[in-house]
Amino acid sequence: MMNKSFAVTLEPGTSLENHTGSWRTLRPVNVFKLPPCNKQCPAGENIQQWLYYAAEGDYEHAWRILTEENPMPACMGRVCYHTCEGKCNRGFLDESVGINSVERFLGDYALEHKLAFKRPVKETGKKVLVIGAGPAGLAAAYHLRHFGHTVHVVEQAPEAGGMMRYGIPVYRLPRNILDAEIKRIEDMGVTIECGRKVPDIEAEKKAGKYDAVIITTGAGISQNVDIPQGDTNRVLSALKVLGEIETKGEIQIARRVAVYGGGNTAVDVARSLRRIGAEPVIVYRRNRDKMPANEEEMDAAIAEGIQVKWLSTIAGATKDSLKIEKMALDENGYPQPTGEYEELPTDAVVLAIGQNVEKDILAKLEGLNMERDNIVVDPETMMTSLNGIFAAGDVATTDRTVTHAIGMGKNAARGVNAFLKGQVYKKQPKNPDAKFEDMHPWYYTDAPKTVRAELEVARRTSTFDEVQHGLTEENAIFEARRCLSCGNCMECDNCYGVCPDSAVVKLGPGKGYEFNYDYCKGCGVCAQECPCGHIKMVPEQI
Amino acid sequence: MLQIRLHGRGGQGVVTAAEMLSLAAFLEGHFAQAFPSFGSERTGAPVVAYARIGEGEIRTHEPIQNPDVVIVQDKTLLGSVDVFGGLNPQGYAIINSKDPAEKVVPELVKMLPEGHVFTVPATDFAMQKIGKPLPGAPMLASLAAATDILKLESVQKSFQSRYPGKIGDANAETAALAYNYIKDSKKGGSNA
Amino acid sequence: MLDKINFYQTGSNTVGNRLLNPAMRSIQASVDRPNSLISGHRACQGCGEALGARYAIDAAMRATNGQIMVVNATGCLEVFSTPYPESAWRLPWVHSLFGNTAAVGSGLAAAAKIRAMKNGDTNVPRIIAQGGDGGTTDIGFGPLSGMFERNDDVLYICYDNEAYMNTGVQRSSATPPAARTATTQLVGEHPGADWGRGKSVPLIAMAHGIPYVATATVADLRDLEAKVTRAMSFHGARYIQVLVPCPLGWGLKSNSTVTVARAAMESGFFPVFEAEYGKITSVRKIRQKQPVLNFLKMQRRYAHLTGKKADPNVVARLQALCDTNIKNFGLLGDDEPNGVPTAIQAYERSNRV
Amino acid sequence: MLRQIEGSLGVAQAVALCRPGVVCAYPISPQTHIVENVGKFVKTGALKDCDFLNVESEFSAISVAIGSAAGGCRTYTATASQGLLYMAEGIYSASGLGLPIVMTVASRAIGGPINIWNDHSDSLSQRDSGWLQLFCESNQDAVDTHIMAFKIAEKVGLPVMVCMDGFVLTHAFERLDIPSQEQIDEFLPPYEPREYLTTKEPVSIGAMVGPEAFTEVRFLQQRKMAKALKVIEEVTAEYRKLTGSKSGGLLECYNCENADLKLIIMGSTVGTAKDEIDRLKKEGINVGIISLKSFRPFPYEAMRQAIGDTKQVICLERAFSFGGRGIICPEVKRAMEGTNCDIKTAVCGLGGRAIYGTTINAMVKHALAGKFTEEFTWFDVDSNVLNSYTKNAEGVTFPEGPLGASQLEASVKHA
Repeated sequence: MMNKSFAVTLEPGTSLENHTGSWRTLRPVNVFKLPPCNKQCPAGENIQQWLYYAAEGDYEHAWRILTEENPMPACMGRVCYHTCEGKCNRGFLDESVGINSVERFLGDYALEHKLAFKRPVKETGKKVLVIGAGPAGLAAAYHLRHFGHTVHVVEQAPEAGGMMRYGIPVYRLPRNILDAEIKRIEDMGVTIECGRKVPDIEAEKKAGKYDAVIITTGAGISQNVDIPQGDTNRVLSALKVLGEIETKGEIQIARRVAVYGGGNTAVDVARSLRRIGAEPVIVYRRNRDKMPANEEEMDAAIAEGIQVKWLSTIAGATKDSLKIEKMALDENGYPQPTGEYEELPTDAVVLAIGQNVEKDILAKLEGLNMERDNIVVDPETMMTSLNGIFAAGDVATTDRTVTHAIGMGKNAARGVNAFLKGQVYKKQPKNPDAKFEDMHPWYYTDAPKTVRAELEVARRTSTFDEVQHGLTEENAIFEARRCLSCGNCMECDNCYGVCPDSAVVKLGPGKGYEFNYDYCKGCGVCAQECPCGHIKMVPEQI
Repeated sequence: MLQIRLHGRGGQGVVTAAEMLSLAAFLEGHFAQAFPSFGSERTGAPVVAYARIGEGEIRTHEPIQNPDVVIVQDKTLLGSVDVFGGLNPQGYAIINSKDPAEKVVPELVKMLPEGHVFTVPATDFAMQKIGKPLPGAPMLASLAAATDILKLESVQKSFQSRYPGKIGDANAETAALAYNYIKDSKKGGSNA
Repeated sequence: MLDKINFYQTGSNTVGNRLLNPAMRSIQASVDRPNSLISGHRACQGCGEALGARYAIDAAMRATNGQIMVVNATGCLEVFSTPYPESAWRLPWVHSLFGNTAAVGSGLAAAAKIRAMKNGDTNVPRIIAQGGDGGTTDIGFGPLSGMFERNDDVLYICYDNEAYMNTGVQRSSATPPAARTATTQLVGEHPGADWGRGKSVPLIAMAHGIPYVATATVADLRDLEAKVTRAMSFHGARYIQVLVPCPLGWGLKSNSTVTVARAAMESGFFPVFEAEYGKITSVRKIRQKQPVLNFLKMQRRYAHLTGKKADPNVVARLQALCDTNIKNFGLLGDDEPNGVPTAIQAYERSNRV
Repeated sequence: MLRQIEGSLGVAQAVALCRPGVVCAYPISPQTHIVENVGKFVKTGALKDCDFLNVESEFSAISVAIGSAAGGCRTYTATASQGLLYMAEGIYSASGLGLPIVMTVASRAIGGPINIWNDHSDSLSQRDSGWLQLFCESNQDAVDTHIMAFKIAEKVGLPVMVCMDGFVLTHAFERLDIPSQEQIDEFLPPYEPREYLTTKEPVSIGAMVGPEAFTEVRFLQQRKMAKALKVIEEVTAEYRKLTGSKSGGLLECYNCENADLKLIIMGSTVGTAKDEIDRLKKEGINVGIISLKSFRPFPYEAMRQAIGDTKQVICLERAFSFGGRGIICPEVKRAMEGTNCDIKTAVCGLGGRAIYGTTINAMVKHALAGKFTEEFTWFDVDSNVLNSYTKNAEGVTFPEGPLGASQLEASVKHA
C-alpha cells in the first residue's frame, strides 16, 4: 500500500460520492411512441417490433410477435395493400421499408418450418359462433381460441377463406398458402363447418348454446349497374368471374371483355382474364390519379398489356360493342358527362363497381341496426345493437380490404372476450405518434429499398403462377434492418455512449437502458442523439 | 603551497594545462587544485587559469592574485595583459617564445632572481609532434624542468591519461622536448 | 447468413448496434467498458471534453489491456475531475502544471520503462498526456514539440474546444476566426476572433515526422476509438486532436455537444484525418455534407453571423475555409487529398479566402 | 577512491553511484559539465537502467523530472540561474507533489543584465519553493551532499536542491574522494517511492485543493521541513560513519571556540575564509566561521547554538532582496531572537566578483573596528566603477570602501 499524500493524492473513482443528479432541471425519460406503420396498419400489427426481431434473424420470434395480431402473415404478405409503407418515416430518408415483403417472408418461413400456434393454456368453457370463414371470421376465431374459448365457424361457401379464396386471384395468393394458414388456425382447435348457410342467427345461437356470435358474412353481392343493353352482350359480375376461375380454374367468356370499375377487384378481374387468354379493357369513369385500385397492382396490370379507357362510362351495349361516353372531371374531381361518345368493340362486360352485403339473414335479426350497407357496431367492442352479437369485416365496414377484416376480427374477438367476462372492452390508449422530426436520421445507414424479384412480364400473362416472388432471407434481413425503429428503442447504445456523465445504465440485450438519476445532470445529449426519438426531457418537479 | 597562474588565449589549452598540472601534482601525491578564470570567452580571447599545489587540503577558492609561478602561453599577451601582476618577487616565469627571456621580458628578468625566467619554443615543439599549436604540455614540462616541483613523467602521464593514445603520446613527446630544452638551458647557465 | 449482411440499420454510426457481432462493437457500447472517467465529476452539463476523454481513454485502456497512466494538464478536465477530496479517474493519473504536460509524460514514460526494466517486468504501462487546446497549442507547445522530436513513447491527446474555457472563454491559438471569446468580443468593425491567426497543431505534429497524428471528434465515436487504438499500436510520440464542443464557451444548448461536433465535421470546418510518419493515410469522408451555417447557427459565439445583422461576407469566408479543407484533405466522395494539406491559416493569410 | 577531477565530473560520478532511473537536462552554464558526464555514463553503460533525456528547456527538464519521480523513479537534473527561474513553476509543483527529485543548482547570478558568474541569487530566489536547499563549500562536500541528498529527499518526501557555486566549484579540478559503489549501495538502497503512478494501484496525484484543505496541506508540507532538519542530521551521521567524510550537516563550525566574531557563509567562500581566519589567528584575531549548509530548512536551533555567546555576527551574503535587505541575516536574527547578538549583512561576491582572502580580512577588521554600523552593508563596491557613472549622471559620488544602506539612501534624498 502506498503512503498517500493528504488531499493532493486521491483514491480512484471517489467522485461517485458526488451525486451530480442534484444539478438537474430536466430529466430524461424513455417514451414509447407509436410508429407510423403500426398506426396505419388496419390489422393493428406491431410492425416495428417484429421487424426488430426479423432484423436479428430471429424469425420465429418475429413471427410470434406478428401473429399476436394477425394469424395469416403469409397471406397478408401477399394480398395486403401495405399502406403502412406509405407512412413509413424512412420514406423521408430514401425509400420506405418493404414491410409487406418481410411479412411475407416471415409467413412463408413459418409455413416452411411448420410453426404452429400455441393452444390456449386454459379452456374457458365459453362457446362462440362465428358466421363466415373469411379473413374477419378466421381472425376472430383465432383470437377467441387464443383466449381459451370454444369456437365454431360456419361458412356457406364450400371452402373457408372468403374473399381471399373467391375474390383474390390465385396469382396473387396461391391457395396452398391460404389453406395452410387456415389449417394452422384449425389446429388450435377451431372448428370450421363449410357449405352451410346459417338461416337464423338467433335460433342457431340458442340451439348451439353459444355465449356470443360474431357475424363476419362479408359483402359478397356484386353491385349492379343499369346498362342499357341488348340481350346478346354478356354482363357478368366480378365476383362471379373470380369465383368461377377459383372453383373451376377457368371461365367461358368472350375474347374482348370490358371490365367496368376502378377498384382492386376490377384490376384483379382484368389480370385474371388476361391469364385465360382474353383481352380485357378496363373502363373507368375517372383518371388514374383518382383510381382507388392499388398503384402497384395497376402498374402490373398495365405492364401485362391491359388497356384502360380512362374517363369513360358505359352508356349502352350492343351485341359486340359498348357505347362509351367520355367524361371530364369538374373542379371537385368528380366526373361529369361530356356528351361525346365512342364505340368500344366488346363481347362481354364484367361489372366490378363494388359489392354489397347479403341482407337476407340479417333482416331476420330484430333490432339489428344497419346503416346503408353495413351492420352498425360499437367501434370499441364491435358489438352490434344486439347484446352478445358482434360483427366484423366487410359486413360492418366500408373499408373492405382483407387487412381491415383481419383487424376487425381481432377487435371483435377482444370485444367478445371482455363481454364473456362480463366486461366492456376498452381499447388501450395509443402512444403519441413517432414523428420524423423527433428523430436523428443522420445515424441511419443509407440503403435503397430492395427491389423485389419479379417474374418476367411475359410469363405472368399466360399463367396463374404467383407474380411476386418472396424475398430471399438476405433481402428480408436487409429490409428489416432498414427500419428506423421510430419512437422505440432499438438498443443502439447511443444514450449509453454519449452521456458525458456515464449516467445511463445498459441493462443488457433486450432489456434496454435506465437512467441513473444520481448522476444524470440532465444535459439532454442522450435525447438529442437518440436516433429514434425514444427519449424525452421533462422538467424536474422541484 | 605553490600558486601558479597560466595565461593564454582561448583555444590554446590553457585551462587544460592548469588541470593537467593539478593532475600531475596529484599523481605525485600532492594536493592540487586547478580552475579557470570563468568566462564566456571564445577562441582567441585572453584566458587565465590557476593551479595550486600543496601538501594539505586546499580550501581556498579565490583567484590567485600573488602567484609563485606565471606561465605565459602566448607572448602576444605581454603588451595587453598584466600577466606578471602580483608575482611573488621570488617567483618564476615561463614564457612561450623562441626568443631569449632577456629579449622578451627584460624588466622581469631584472626583477626576479636569476634563473627564474625562462622562455621555451613550446608552440614549435607542439607543431613538431602534435601538429597543432597546443603548447600546454611543453609549458608544464618546462615548469617541471625549471622548478623541479614535478617530474616530467607526471606531466606526461597526466596528458596520456586525459588523451589516451596518439594524442597523449604526442603531448608526452612534446613535453620531453621542452623539459630537455629547459634542462639544457639551465645547464647552459643562462636562458638566453 | 447474418454475418453476410453488411448492413446494420445504423451501421457504425451509433455507439453500439445489437446487430453487429460483439467483436465489432464499439468499446463504449460494452457494459463493462472501463469508464476511466466515472460519474460524479463536476463538468458542466453536456461537456464535450468529459465525453471525449472517456471515449479516448477507455479506448486506450482496451488497446493496452488496462495498462494506461495519464498525465493531465491544468484546465477544465483536471479541475472537474479531481477536486479534493474526490477523483473521477479510475486509472493512475497525475497533474502537475498547465504547460508541462507533454514533458511530464516523457518523464513518466521513462520512469515506467526503467521501473519495468529494474523489476524485470515485461509489462510496461503506456502513457497518455492530455490537455485542452490552450495547454497544448499555446502554453504547452514547447514541451509538446520537444516530446515529439525526441519521439518519446507518449500519446498526447488534445481536447480541442477552441478556447480557454477554464478561465472563462478566452481566445487560444485554436480559436477559429470570427468566433466570440472573452478576449475577442463581438464588438467593433470585425467582431470576434481575427482572421489569419492561429495554428494547426496536427500539421505541425506531422512535420515532426512522428509515427502517428490524427484528428477526431466526439461525433464519430468509432473513428475516435479506431484512432486511439491505432495510436496505441505505435511506440513513440503520437498526437490526436479531438474536437470537443463546449456548451458554455460556444454558447450551445447543453444537449447539442455531439450534434455541433458533427456539423463541424460534416461541413468540413474541422477536417478529420490521420497521418503516419508525416503522411496522411486516411481522411474521414463527409457523410452528409452540410453548409457551415448549420454549424454556426447552433452557437451563440457566432450569433453575429446568423442574426438579421449578419454579414454574409463573413459567413461566405467561413464557408470558403470549409471548402478549402474539403479540397485540401479530400473530404468528399472519392476525392483525393490535394497534395500536401495546408493549414487553413495559410489560406487566410494569403487572402485566398 | 581518490581522484583529481573536475567538480562537475565528481558530482556526475556521485549521481551515478546513486543509480538514478531518469536524468534529464537542458544546457546552461555552469551546470553543463555535470549532465554531460552523466549522459556519457548512460551512453557507455557505466550507469545502467537509466534514461537520459535531452529536453528542450529547463521547464521541460523539471517537468520530465516531475513525471519520472511521479512514476516512481529516482530522478536527477541540474540547472542554474535563468534556467532555475524558467523552471520556477515546476519547482513549486515538484515540492507540492512531494517528489524527491535531486537537482544541482550550479549557482549563478540572475540577469539582467545577463551574467554567467557565480552568486546565490538564483537558488535563494527559490527560497520559498518548498525545496530543501543544501549548500556545498567544496567539491568533496558537493560529491557527498549529492549522495546524501537522495536519501534525505526520499526519507522526507521533498525535493532537494544541492547548491554548489558555479564555476568556482563546478569547474575546479580538485582531489576528490569518490565513495565506492558498494558503499553507496549499502547507504542508499533501491528507491521505494512513498507513492507513485502504477497500474497495480491507481491513484490520482495532483488534485485541486481548495480553501477547505489547502492550509492543512501547507501545514503538512512545513512539517516535512521540520522532519527534514532531523533527517539531514541523521543521514549526515550515517554517511560520515560509512565513508569517513566530513561533509554535510545542517551547518559546520570552524574555529568557533571563543571567537570574538563569527562569519556566516554559504558555499565555496567558506574555504577561502578558513585560510584567512587561520592567518588572522596568527595575528591574534579569533574569528569563527559558521558554514551554513542547509538554508532550507533553516536550522534555527543549530544556528543559535553555533553562535552561542558570540556577540557579533556578520552574514556574508551573495544575494539580497531588492527593496529589502539581506536574506540570511533575517533568518539568523530570528534564530538569535531575545539575545543581544549583533547580526549584520555584508553583501559581496555578486555576479562572480571574486571574494579573496583579503576581502575576508578586511571584513573582519572592519567588523572588529565597529565599522559595521548598519544591518546592511555593500561590502565590495568598486567606487571607481560606481562613480564613473553616478558622477556624470547625477553628480553623486560614493566614498571608497564599504557602503552602508544609509549611504545609498542618503544619495537619493535630494533627488
